[in-house]
Amino acid sequence: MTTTSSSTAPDNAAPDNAADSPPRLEVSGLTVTFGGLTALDDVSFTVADGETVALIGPNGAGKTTVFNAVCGLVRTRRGRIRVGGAPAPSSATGLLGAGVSRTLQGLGLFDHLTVLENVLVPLTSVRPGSGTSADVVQEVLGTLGLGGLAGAPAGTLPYPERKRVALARALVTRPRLLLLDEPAGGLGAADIDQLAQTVRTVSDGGCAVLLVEHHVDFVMDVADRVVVLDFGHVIACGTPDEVRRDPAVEEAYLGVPVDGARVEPAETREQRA
Amino acid sequence: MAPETALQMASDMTPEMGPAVERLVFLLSTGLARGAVLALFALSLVIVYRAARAVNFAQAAMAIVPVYVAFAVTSASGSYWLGLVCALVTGALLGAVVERRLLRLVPQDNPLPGIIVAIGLVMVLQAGLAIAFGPDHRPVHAPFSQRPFDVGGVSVLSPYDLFVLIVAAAVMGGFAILFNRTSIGLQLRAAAFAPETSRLLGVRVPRMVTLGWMLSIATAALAALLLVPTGLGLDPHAADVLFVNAFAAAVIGGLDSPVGALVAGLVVGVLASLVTGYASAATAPLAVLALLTVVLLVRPHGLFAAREARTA
Amino acid sequence: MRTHYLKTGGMKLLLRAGLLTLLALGATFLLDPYRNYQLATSAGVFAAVAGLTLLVGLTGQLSLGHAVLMAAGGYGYALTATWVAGALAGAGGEAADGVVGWLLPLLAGVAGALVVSGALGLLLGLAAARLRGPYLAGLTLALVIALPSAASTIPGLAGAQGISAPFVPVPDALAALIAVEQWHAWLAIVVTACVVTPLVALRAGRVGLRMRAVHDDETAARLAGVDPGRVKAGAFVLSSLAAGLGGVVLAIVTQQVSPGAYGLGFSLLLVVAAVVGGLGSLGGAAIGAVLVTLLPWVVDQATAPLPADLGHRLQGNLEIVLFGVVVIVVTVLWPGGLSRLLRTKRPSQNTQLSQNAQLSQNT
Amino acid sequence: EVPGVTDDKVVIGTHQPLTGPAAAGFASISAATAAYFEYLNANGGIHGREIEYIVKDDGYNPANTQTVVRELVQEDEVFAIVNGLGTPTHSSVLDYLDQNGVPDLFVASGSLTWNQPDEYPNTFGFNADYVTEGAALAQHALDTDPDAVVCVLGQDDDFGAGILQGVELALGDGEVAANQTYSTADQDVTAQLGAMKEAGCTHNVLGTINGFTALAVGTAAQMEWFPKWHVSSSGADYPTLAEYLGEEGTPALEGLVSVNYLPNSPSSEWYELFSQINEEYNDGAPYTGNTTYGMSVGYQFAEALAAAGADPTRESIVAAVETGDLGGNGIAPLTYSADDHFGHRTVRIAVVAGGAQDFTDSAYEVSEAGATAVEPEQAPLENEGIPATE
Amino acid sequence: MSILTIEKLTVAYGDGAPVLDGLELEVPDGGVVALLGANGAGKTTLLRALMGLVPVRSGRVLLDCADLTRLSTEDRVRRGLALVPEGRSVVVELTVAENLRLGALWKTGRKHRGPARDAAVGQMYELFEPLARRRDAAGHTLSGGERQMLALARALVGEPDVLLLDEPSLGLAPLVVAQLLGVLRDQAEATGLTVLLAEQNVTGALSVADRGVVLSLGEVVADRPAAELAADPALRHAYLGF
Ligand SMILES: Nc1ncnc2c1ncn2[C@@H]1O[C@H](COP(=O)(O)OP(=O)(O)OP(=O)(O)O)[C@@H](O)[C@H]1O
Ligand SMILES: Nc1ncnc2c1ncn2[C@@H]1O[C@H](COP(=O)(O)OP(=O)(O)OP(=O)(O)O)[C@@H](O)[C@H]1O
Ligand SMILES: [Mg+2]
Ligand SMILES: [Mg+2]
Repeated sequence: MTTTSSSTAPDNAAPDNAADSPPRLEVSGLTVTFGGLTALDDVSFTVADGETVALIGPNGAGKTTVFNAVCGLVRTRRGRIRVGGAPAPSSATGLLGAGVSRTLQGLGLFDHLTVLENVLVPLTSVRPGSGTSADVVQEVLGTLGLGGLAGAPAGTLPYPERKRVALARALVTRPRLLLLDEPAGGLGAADIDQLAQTVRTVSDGGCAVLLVEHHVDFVMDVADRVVVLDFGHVIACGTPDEVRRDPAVEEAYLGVPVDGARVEPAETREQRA
Repeated sequence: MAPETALQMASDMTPEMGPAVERLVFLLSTGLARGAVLALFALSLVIVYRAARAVNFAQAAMAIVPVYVAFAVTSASGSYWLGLVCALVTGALLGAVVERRLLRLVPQDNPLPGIIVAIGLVMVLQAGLAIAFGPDHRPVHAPFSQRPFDVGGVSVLSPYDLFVLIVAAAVMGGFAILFNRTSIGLQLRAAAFAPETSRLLGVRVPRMVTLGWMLSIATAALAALLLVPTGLGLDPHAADVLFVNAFAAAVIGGLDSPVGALVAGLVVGVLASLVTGYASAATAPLAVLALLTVVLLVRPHGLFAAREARTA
Repeated sequence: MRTHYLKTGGMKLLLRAGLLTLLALGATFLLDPYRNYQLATSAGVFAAVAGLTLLVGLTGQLSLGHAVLMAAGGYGYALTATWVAGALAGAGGEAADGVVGWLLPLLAGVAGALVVSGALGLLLGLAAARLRGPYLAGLTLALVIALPSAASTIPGLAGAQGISAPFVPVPDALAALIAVEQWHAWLAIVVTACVVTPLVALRAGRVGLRMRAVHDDETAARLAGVDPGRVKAGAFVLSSLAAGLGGVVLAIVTQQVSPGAYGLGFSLLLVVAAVVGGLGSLGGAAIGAVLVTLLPWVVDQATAPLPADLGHRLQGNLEIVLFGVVVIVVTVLWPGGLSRLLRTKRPSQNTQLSQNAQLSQNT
Repeated sequence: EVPGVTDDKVVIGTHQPLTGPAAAGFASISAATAAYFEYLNANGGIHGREIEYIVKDDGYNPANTQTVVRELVQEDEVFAIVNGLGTPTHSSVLDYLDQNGVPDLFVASGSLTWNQPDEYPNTFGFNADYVTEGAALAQHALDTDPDAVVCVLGQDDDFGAGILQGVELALGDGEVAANQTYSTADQDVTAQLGAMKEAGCTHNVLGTINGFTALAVGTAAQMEWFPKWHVSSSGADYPTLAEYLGEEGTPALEGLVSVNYLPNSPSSEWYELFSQINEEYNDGAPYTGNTTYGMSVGYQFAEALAAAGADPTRESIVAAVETGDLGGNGIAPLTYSADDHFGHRTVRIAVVAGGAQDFTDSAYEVSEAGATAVEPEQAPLENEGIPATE
Repeated sequence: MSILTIEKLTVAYGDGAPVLDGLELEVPDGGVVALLGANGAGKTTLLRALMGLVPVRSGRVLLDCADLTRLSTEDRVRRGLALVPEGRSVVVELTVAENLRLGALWKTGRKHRGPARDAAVGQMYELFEPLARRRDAAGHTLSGGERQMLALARALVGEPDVLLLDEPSLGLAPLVVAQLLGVLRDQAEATGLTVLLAEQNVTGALSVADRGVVLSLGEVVADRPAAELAADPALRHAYLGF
């Protein structure tokens, strides 16, 4: 996305002076339980403006649950979540108003609405952070290569396009905090490259990005920092390189040392252990 | 409520507890017997909901057709039991025919067309019956005495009520086993929840849906057959109120829950009986509405439904 | 600014609505009194079906209780209008005569209807916000069944017999020109136009988009800043108001409100009208409304010559059988509703919107 | 130019429940009326005019009533509406008929609504009103047993309310030991009868339609409870009740007391004539109280039409009824007048004995003061049931 | 010998242009075949057509030389074909245990009843440890990855001859992907199971596959041993875009 100076709000803090202002997202001591299951246990981390943080971890570790907690979709047991220094609003409009946008792990598109209508829905309750609705919509659709598809019902598009519609819907409000749940899932190499490019542009515009992803190369490519969850605990936190070398992470999540192929039959791993 | 009723209620309560308690026992026991029929009909709605994710608004009309068959067979042969068997068979056949020949033609992605077709079916069946048999009530007699037993001066259930309770309990038990213990039960449920996935697992989905309809209509016919002797007799509308109350009961219980249908059916039956007895007949539908509202506000998916589904 | 894309061309819509209304008013001159009566009833039913079709088609909430909401409007109208008319008559003199004599009660009655049906709709809407499909259907079904009980329990509603609504006479200025049936048809058309026009605007605008978004995916809608509960409850209130005004029309035309007229059968017919016309389509609602009000009569006419040999039984029942068959056949053959059949060629909503988008970009 | 009247025909209409739940009790009335008119037409009609009777089904739904009555008046241009059936249904067209000056003759319900000559000058009731029936039934209970504990089971509408009002008129306020209601939607009166039994009722006055009379009597019998039943004319037709109760249940009807104002007794000459007409013109449909009722309505209308003159107008037929000269075929002379739009103020007690229902010699006339015993005066059958025209 | 033969298969949605156009493919008995191709190449369409879930315009599908073309989906399953569809095809209203039980239901012989079935299910819990923990949880509470595991386990319980997998690695942690592909490999080797594996995750798929088949524009454009495809950058670049 080509964010020109005219459409970028001046108050968007640059990454380097983030330390002065409160972090865009601050999660501290977050605990979430479902019946007897503790999905998150005392999870703390922050995301600063202009920073891209990846949340990774095994399946069922609680990554999506973190998102759900930030968006007020699940009740938190303990802990607090602050967005831009203020407690995270729990109402639907409040979240968007506070500059929080999110994509869903599934597609979560309005299949029977057109692409244009899909991106217009958030604009029925908030105005974009900067620029007029019409400009922002045109720009977002254009940069994501959806310009020609505005009138097509979202449900009929090929998968990569639908993924991009979901992203467009999150970007159209010009969020200050963007939560992406597996944005690269199911995409081919070319599309993933394009996605990485988009994420970097958004982040360069000063937006804080928190993303959940299992595509490790993509994560290592775009993330400034990585937080690793396992069984609801933060087991590691640091730069991509640090995390990648962390034996605990390797044990719980990656399953292989740093080198080439991410995928390896189970018995090889056992032999090594 | 007329002042007399209040007066009479007061006079019932005050001087001695005897008649008041007797009355309560009596109302409870008739409520229970009516509730059993309600529960059975509610169960039939649950079965079709489980099998096809649909509420069948034609259930009353479809249930009454087999009862006419039973009526005809019983008058011709003199045997109540032969009529009962014929009703069950007709119910199952009717369920199969309606599902295969009619509902299958209707788009499934949206429940509404099915509902509309059901409404059309109600019109066709009920008016058709009225043309064939006339609008009059056909008296139907119970196979057992309806004279209540006298237990210590208090009249409680009649042999017929007991028969109804036993039949209802047996059918409920049968379905409990079918649903929870057998593979057919699991297939029935899976076919309804996720037809395509079920087909990929080798479940013969169309067959399951048809089977569900057959079981459902047969059960509904049984309930209607048990009800008719306690009312005015057989007419094309004889099961209408039963359907409405049973639907309320099924919703209260949680549409997917046979146990819910049982409990809620009994509760609605007893509630209606108590309200009719202590207040007035006109208040009973209001009481059912109130109960339904309260339950749904507290538990939007009924008393015995699974917890709210995870959405994100 | 922010609703840039969602502008519906207010002026254009108003013009079109005005034109259609005038056309309908003009058409009443071509009809005899009984046809005008049928037109007026259809208009009342249309108002209610329009609200229902939006509710079901756009938010996916199935209400089987819209007859009760119509009745609520009817009772609200009749009680308020009667009370105001009584007060005017009490005040005596000129106040009770002339235009004021009927217009004031009429307007007060409409306000009363909006309050009563809106309040009931809000209560239902709050429940509807929490309930899904069949559970909502169950609740609304129980509501319809409880209407007669409510009418006999709530003081002032006069039980099964119902209450009468004040007669709205033809104004003196028009008395020479038109009959009372035509006058009532006019009132019906005007009220219905006042219901349907805003619905058209809402449907094409922000509100409609939010409703459709909630229908498609509630969680996604929430994340897009749309509170599903509020949208659902709001949709219910809207559609209740429309139904309430439909009830007003019927009360004006028939001067009567009684629970028997708003039973389950009628409630289901409203749903039939909405579906047969095509869910979500207001044109379809009009077709459906005319269909359910006229079809019984058409069938009755068609079968009138029969009964002599086929006997009494057939007379009342045959038309019901035929109606049922028609309903089934239409649903099976044209699941999208009749309105879909009529407009295969017209540009769809979607392309219109994207054209809108193009236009507003240029401005 | 009188609507519905031509040289050889008078067209009249009615609204009746031919379909829906109420059809069970009432669909046979209009068939009987139509049969009587056929008989009349076959015998030359009235003043040389045949009567064409258009029956419209309203399914007992007021909304439908409004539609079909407008259709009758505006499309079919009927001369009058005759015997429109049902209180809620007919109430809904009362204003309309009044505003259009359509004679609204002999409404099929006992609601006092029809007796408002000032408000609705063209509307006349047919039935004895429910208050009259209730008062007579209760008075008879007191007259036969001074220690009677009288209770009421009534339909939850104006029917039940009227009967209750009549019973209170006869007994005095607050003397009703138990008052229970039922709703036609719920075919189970066990709870109500349980309450009445507990209240120690000895005489139950029923404001019930036939089906619910049978249900009440049957349910009580199942409880081993055999009180005295005093039943309104609308729900006391012996053949119908016997049909409902079946062979085992019928004995419980022994001693059932009811009132009637029409010659619904096999010993009556009218009954005999109506049976013949029923055989000949009604395909031999089963003869019930509805047959007597429907044919009596036909006769009474024919009489009114005859009295309206050789060139009847809507005004002249209303005037003819108000003269009070109509004889009718009831158990007492008709009482229509300009101030009273009800014709049957006297009802006669009938009792079921030995499996047959027949009139006794006691009859009651009811006024605001209460019910007083009078002598019945059956209107005689003349001229084969064809009203004479001068 | 090939267990699955696809002859001149043409599939289209509605009246549109064919998505698969005269596709020919032989899948050898036993072993893993990776089905590769860009988004929209028609992988999902092919797998669904094999199961009879999308209507075929022309062509034939043979399983063990028997023509499947006229059989319903259920009957194809009963012949030994199984598909784990794209997206998490868990019956969300049923519990994990019920879902697993469902996978083996259609097998009615004594060998598959009672204890045998329980044993098969138990084996799956061993293979997929997270499922064992969530045994009685309703399907809708599972995380995305847990659902994917369940779908796979459920297909394996049915002991199919040919298993069709549509992007099984979607949404799974790398460790689990490795484990899962390892399981497939093992099963193929141990039981003679044939796996047709449609994947975006090319590296992963090729690392366990014996052969790689590349689809493009509805046709097979390459059908080579997996090692060859993985090792040859020119091939990779030409067909797979990296
Ligand atoms: N609403 C809920 N009810 C019950 N259990 C839940 C609910 N939501 C999540 N869980 C459980 O909490 C745990 C964490 O789930 P979550 O979806 O956050 O995992 P995740 O890290 O996103 O996994 P994945 O990478 O597979 O998507 C899982 O075991 C899941 O089954
Ligand atoms: N239901 C459908 N209706 C119309 N076209 C469809 C449908 N499903 C798929 N298509 C089209 O068919 C083509 C092949 O789609 P398919 O899903 O088979 O590709 P794929 O190889 O599985 O892609 P991916 O890697 O994204 O899963 C695409 O162009 C797609 O748009
Ligand atoms: Mg997740
Ligand atoms: Mg695919």
